[in-house]
Amino acid sequence: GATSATSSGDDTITMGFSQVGAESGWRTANTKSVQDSAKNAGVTLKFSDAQQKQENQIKALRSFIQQKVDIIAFSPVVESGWDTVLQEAKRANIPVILTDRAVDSKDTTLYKTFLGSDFVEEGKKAGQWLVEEYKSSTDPVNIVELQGTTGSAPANDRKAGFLEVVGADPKFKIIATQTGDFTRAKGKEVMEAFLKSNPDIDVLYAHNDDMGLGAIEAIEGAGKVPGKDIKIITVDAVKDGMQALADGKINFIVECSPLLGPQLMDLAKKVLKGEQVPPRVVTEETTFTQEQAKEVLSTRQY
Amino acid sequence: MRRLLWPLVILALLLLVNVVFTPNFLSIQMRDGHLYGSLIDILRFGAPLMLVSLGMTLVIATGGIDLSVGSVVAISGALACLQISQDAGVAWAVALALGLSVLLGAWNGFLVATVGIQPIIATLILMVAGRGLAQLITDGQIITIVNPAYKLIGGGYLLAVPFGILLVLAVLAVTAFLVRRLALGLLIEAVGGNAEASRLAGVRSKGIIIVVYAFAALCAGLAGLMISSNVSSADGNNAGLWIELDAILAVVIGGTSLLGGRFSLGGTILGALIIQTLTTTIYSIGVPPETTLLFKALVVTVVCLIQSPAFRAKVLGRRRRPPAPGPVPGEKVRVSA
Amino acid sequence: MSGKTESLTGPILLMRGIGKQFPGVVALDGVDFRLLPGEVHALMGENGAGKSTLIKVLTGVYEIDAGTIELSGQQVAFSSPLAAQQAGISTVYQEVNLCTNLSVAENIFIGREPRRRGRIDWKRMRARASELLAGLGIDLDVSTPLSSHSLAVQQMVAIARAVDIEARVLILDEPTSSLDAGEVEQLFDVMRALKAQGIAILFVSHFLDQIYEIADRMTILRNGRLVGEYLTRELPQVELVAKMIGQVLADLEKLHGEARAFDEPLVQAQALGRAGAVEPFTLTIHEGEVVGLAGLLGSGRTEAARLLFGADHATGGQVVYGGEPAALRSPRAAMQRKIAFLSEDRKRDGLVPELTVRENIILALQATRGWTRPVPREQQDKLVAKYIAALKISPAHPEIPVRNLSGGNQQKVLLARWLILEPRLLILDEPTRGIDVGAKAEIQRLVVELSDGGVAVLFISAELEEVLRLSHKVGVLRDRRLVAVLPNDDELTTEALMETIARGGAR
Amino acid sequence: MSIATLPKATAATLTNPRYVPVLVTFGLFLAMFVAGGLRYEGFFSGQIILNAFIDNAFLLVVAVGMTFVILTGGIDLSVGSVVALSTMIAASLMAGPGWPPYVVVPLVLLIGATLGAVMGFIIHVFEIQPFIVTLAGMFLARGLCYTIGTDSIKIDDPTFTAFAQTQIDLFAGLWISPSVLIALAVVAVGAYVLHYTRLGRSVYAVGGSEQSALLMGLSVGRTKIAVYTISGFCSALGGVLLSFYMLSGYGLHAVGMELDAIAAVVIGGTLLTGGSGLLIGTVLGVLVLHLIQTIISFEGTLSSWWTKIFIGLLLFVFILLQRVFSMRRPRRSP
Ligand SMILES: Nc1ncnc2c1ncn2[C@@H]1O[C@H](COP(=O)(O)OP(=O)(O)OP(=O)(O)O)[C@@H](O)[C@H]1O
Ligand SMILES: Nc1ncnc2c1ncn2[C@@H]1O[C@H](COP(=O)(O)OP(=O)(O)OP(=O)(O)O)[C@@H](O)[C@H]1O
Ligand SMILES: [Mg+2]
Ligand SMILES: [Mg+2]
Repeated sequence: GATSATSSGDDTITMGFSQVGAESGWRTANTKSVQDSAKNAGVTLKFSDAQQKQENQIKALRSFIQQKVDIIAFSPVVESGWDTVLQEAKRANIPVILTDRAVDSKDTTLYKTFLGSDFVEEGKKAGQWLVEEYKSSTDPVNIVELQGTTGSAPANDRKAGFLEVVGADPKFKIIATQTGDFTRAKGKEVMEAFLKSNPDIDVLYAHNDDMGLGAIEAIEGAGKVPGKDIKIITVDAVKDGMQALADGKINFIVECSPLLGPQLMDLAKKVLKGEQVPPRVVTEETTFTQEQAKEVLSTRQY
Repeated sequence: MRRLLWPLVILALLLLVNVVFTPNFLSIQMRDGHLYGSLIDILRFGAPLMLVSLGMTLVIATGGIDLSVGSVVAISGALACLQISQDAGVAWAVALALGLSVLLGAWNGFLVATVGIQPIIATLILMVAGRGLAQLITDGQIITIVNPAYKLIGGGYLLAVPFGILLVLAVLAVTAFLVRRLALGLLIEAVGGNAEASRLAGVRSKGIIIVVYAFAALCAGLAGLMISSNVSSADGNNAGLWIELDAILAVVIGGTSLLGGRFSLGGTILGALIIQTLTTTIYSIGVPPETTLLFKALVVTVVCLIQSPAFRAKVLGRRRRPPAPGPVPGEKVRVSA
Repeated sequence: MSGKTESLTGPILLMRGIGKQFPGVVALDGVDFRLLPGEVHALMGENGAGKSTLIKVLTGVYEIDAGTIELSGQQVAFSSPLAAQQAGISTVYQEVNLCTNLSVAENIFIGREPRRRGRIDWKRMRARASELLAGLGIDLDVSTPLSSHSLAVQQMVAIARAVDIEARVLILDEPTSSLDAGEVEQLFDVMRALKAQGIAILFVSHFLDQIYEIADRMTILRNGRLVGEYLTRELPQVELVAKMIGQVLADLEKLHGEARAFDEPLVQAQALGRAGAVEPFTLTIHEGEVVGLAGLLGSGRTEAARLLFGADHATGGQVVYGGEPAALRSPRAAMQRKIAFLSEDRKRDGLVPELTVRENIILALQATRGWTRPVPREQQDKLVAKYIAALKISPAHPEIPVRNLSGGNQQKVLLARWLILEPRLLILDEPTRGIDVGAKAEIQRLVVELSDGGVAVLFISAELEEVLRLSHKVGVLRDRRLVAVLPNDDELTTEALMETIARGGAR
Repeated sequence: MSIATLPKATAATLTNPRYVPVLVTFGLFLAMFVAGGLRYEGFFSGQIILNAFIDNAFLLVVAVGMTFVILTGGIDLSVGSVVALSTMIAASLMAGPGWPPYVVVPLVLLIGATLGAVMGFIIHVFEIQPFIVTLAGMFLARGLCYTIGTDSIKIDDPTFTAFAQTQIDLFAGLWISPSVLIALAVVAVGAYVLHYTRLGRSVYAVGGSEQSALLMGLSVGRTKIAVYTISGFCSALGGVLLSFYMLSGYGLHAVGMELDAIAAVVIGGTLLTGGSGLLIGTVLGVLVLHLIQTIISFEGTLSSWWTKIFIGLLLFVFILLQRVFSMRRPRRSP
């Protein structure tokens, strides 16, 4: 545990936090959570928005080092390419916490801990529900997939995890897959096209709630009943998604919680006090069926 | 219109590809009392792009460019949905959103015409800041609304026809009236063709440029309403992202030069349709997401090659004529006295 | 056959059966042309006869549709002006085709800059450019951008560039259209020197006097067809004109403007000036009066005219219009007071090349009405048809892009643009630039007609005869200062005027 | 005009209208830097300036290529994608078959230059607007990235990483990366080419008036193909520098970098219509963009949206002042 080489001798902690961007509601909820809990925990937060660019994040980290913050936290845009700047941080004795996503550096001393979700796991959970749902049927199951932004980590991993599970059984067939850029509008547009070119769709797997919500509109427009004629699985569990789940329009949601703030502040304090922290803290995430959704709907924060 | 021939050919080719993959692609049915089918989808989803491209056409005709339309799309949708979510009337929300759009457009025009900033930078400012403004309005979240009246704009039907299509037709008619019946078109083309000559001919180019940017923003604002109404929600982060690129592409495919001057509204509409058809084609023939861009690159290249008279002349036949044989030997050069 | 100048070596350039079509226009039809070493050969013809096109097909700007071109006995087909240049043909095209964003020196040397150890030797380039221009009687800072110089200077720069290129054939397409007598003489000196070195020179001009001064031989085109080739000294001027326009031109009647008294001052410039452009000047123009402006190249005539039109902001003084001070903040403000301005540089300040002839003609009229009140189409067609006929614009088709017109016809289109406004003060800056003899007489007659109808005209021309023929009084500028305003009485001859210009004071 | 002649700048050059925009830009940049220094603790350090170069070496190189293109009146939208493609090719060749960097890097540069040359060829020979051709190029390069792979690929070639992590210490604890030297070298070579070679001058001529340049006997085609080749090469080199910076190849690298590069060029006083502008202006443009970012990250309290609004605002203020201070324009140029 390093004590920070801080210039500010006072006891308030200054944290530099580099966020990926504000590309989705999920992300902004994540930002808000970090900002709010920093305030509650009395941590001075230096916030920087990288607008989805890794180079901006690296620049932000550099500038945090320059500003001699006590601790750095960031959600890496991608896994690779952090070694150089993390080494600089290490040289400057500034501890680093990763949130939301890990980096693939061999040198694990470059960061103290990683706090976040596991996108592959999320994809697997979605797949497992599907396998469970259709375990008694022998008919082929036609699946269409709405992917996230091409090349983005959640899209890659949620796709891979899902495929790993359903790929084991040949009756599951992914008949169409296309990117919906994580947005409702694209989700609707792509689904409309899917519906026209593929008459028999049994299941829709969307990499986030928003695309699923857009697709629901398309399905309704085509005169089908979402949740019945076409089963829908999504990831995230934002409020609108949970509402749709409770209304029976979505069948299953894998939670991916953006509310990392409080945990992050705790970890930061521990790290700065020199306490031992586990190398990996996975956020507590669950899955929701329609019944569960109805129960928890009123208590959801975002 | 000879100029529209090649874009039309390309559009037809794209549709043909679809028919090969999806035989009933061209069929249009009545479902739940409204028209239903892939062609309708193309028009419906292409509507916002057509609107934005119409405005962009006029801006480009003046020799400018507007990068901020995407942000205006987001702002307009966000503001309208915010108002509606706070129980404001739909008419008021729409008016407010469009009013703000026009204001933002006029601001662009002011920077270009009066302050004299290069259009790309002037509108880049609003492109960046406007996206922030949209997120500020939505607080970075997606505002979901339930409002049948608002839903009509982008997702509803009037007399079985998607309302968005009617809206585009109306805007197209108004634009065509302004530029071809009234003299706006001539003055725009004059400013874009030779700004100094137009000034010396007494054209009030500043006013025209401001009007044109305001009009482009109005179109973008309308498109923003359409997009948000279609999915009953406002997404300040993503609505209209990169639409400026598609719009410029549509204008260029439609045969309008980025250098300004002559423009073609019909060409632009065709250009937008080509882009939307291409998008739909990608979805329906199952191009994998990883190769989508390669496919797009291919089509765009083919489109611009086919459109280029130089290409048609040099490659698709009509080779250079061999030099004609000389005059009959012995014939003297005429030298009269 | 008369072949005194026929050299033994035969023609350096031989074009046979040249044909060139543009959509809807046959620009050249079976034209033969030859050029001998050491001669100055004039290419003559009306506006739109095909002179520039012949030059352009020769130098690889356009491809030919039919015919052959031989250079020194070898058949050639240039793919670009560069290729022609490399084969020893140096050309000044009709409109000034230079890069105004570059410096004067660079415009002369670009593509063949003097280099030292692989890098451009800027110092030597500037020195040589200054030298070259000095040889043409021009003295200016060659490192300034070309855009800061008047059209006439630009034309001299283009000439300097062309004559400096090592060439066997020099082509000059209307190089003198905006030059005044002094510059023309300088140019002719250079041409004579080159001729003496055996260089063949192709020269195009609508000034017959110049042709008879410099050309040994001429080829006449009409409507894209060859009329014939003649020795200059064997073809009287009247006959030349007859061959060019296909009919005998009625003798130019004396249009001489007389100094006379006018009662109604229409426009008064009072100590009007602009720092760095024109010194404050005072000038009164009455209704129905034609005021000529004379001066050397760069003397500030254009600048003065622009101030009267509000094209530039004056830094001092005022314009009084119809007895009341008028703030001419923009051309538009001037146009509202019925002032019209035909600019000298049609390419930069006049034409909108993509637009059609009709659109270019009605542009100013439409601009005064604003975009909400379109000129009704029938009215447009009527007006346009009227002026196409009156000015003999050819091809007489209103719906072709104006860029496809020949230079002289473009000039007529611009004139039409201003005439339909029915101005009360018409400022004409080099209105006859590039206009053929027939049309020039037409335009001069027009000016007289207008003035008889009470229109005031400010007439600027490099051709002093023309100024004298039309003006009631003549303002003389020198070094950007109005040095004299002379009544056009019997004592005012071109010589007297020239002397005033040179001396820079009143008689 | 070029870096090389700048030290010799005399009073006469300072008042030359050609240099006014650049000088104004430089003045404003300094003013902004001082303002930042007064406002934020730790801002006023030499390393901040050096970081501007370290963090933007790749953008600088890309912007140099873009300057060439814009000077001819063209535009190159493909640069960002070509950068990404270069990182991707480099990373996949080093990670997969384990090719050594001294083979991979030249190969990447060659690919970039070829791509550029092909686009330039199409633009010139088929007379198609650069916007649309380079847009197709942009789709193509990005698409190729995804066909290579959608995940980010780590680069762990020892030579490559060693070079990437080299720090060249200057004095007083200041340091730069080798990429900075490469970028500065590119700027210097670019400035030399623009100012002292025929190619450079015909770039300006073509931008001033393509038609005139043609009639003056310049080889317009060669010039146009050359600038797109240069831009392609610079993008590839930018990609290599970016892989030094990131030590990874990724299809989503450098998204929207074309806009940054264009913005930098135009902020630096180059006219988008072509024919006028200086490379040193582009350097300033890159620095200004970086400074805006740095100020925002030092401010550190802005939410994502206020960040964007602030960037827009700072950009606006900067452009406005730049306009106001370099108002003295030649009379007749519209
Ligand atoms: N690019 C073009 N496209 C179509 N028509 C053209 C083009 N260039 C010239 N023409 C036509 O060809 C004919 C000959 O034009 P050209 O410019 O050779 O005339 P010119 O003899 O040089 O006349 P001027 O004395 O007015 O310069 C004209 O009728 C003109 O309209
Ligand atoms: N933008 C400018 N900046 C600086 N000087 C200029 C500019 N434009 C013109 N000048 C100079 O102003 C002087 C007057 O030019 P003007 O065009 O009025 O001359 P002119 O009398 O019309 O002669 P001509 O047209 O025959 O050259 C010239 O020396 C010219 O070089
Ligand atoms: Mg001509
Ligand atoms: Mg003049």
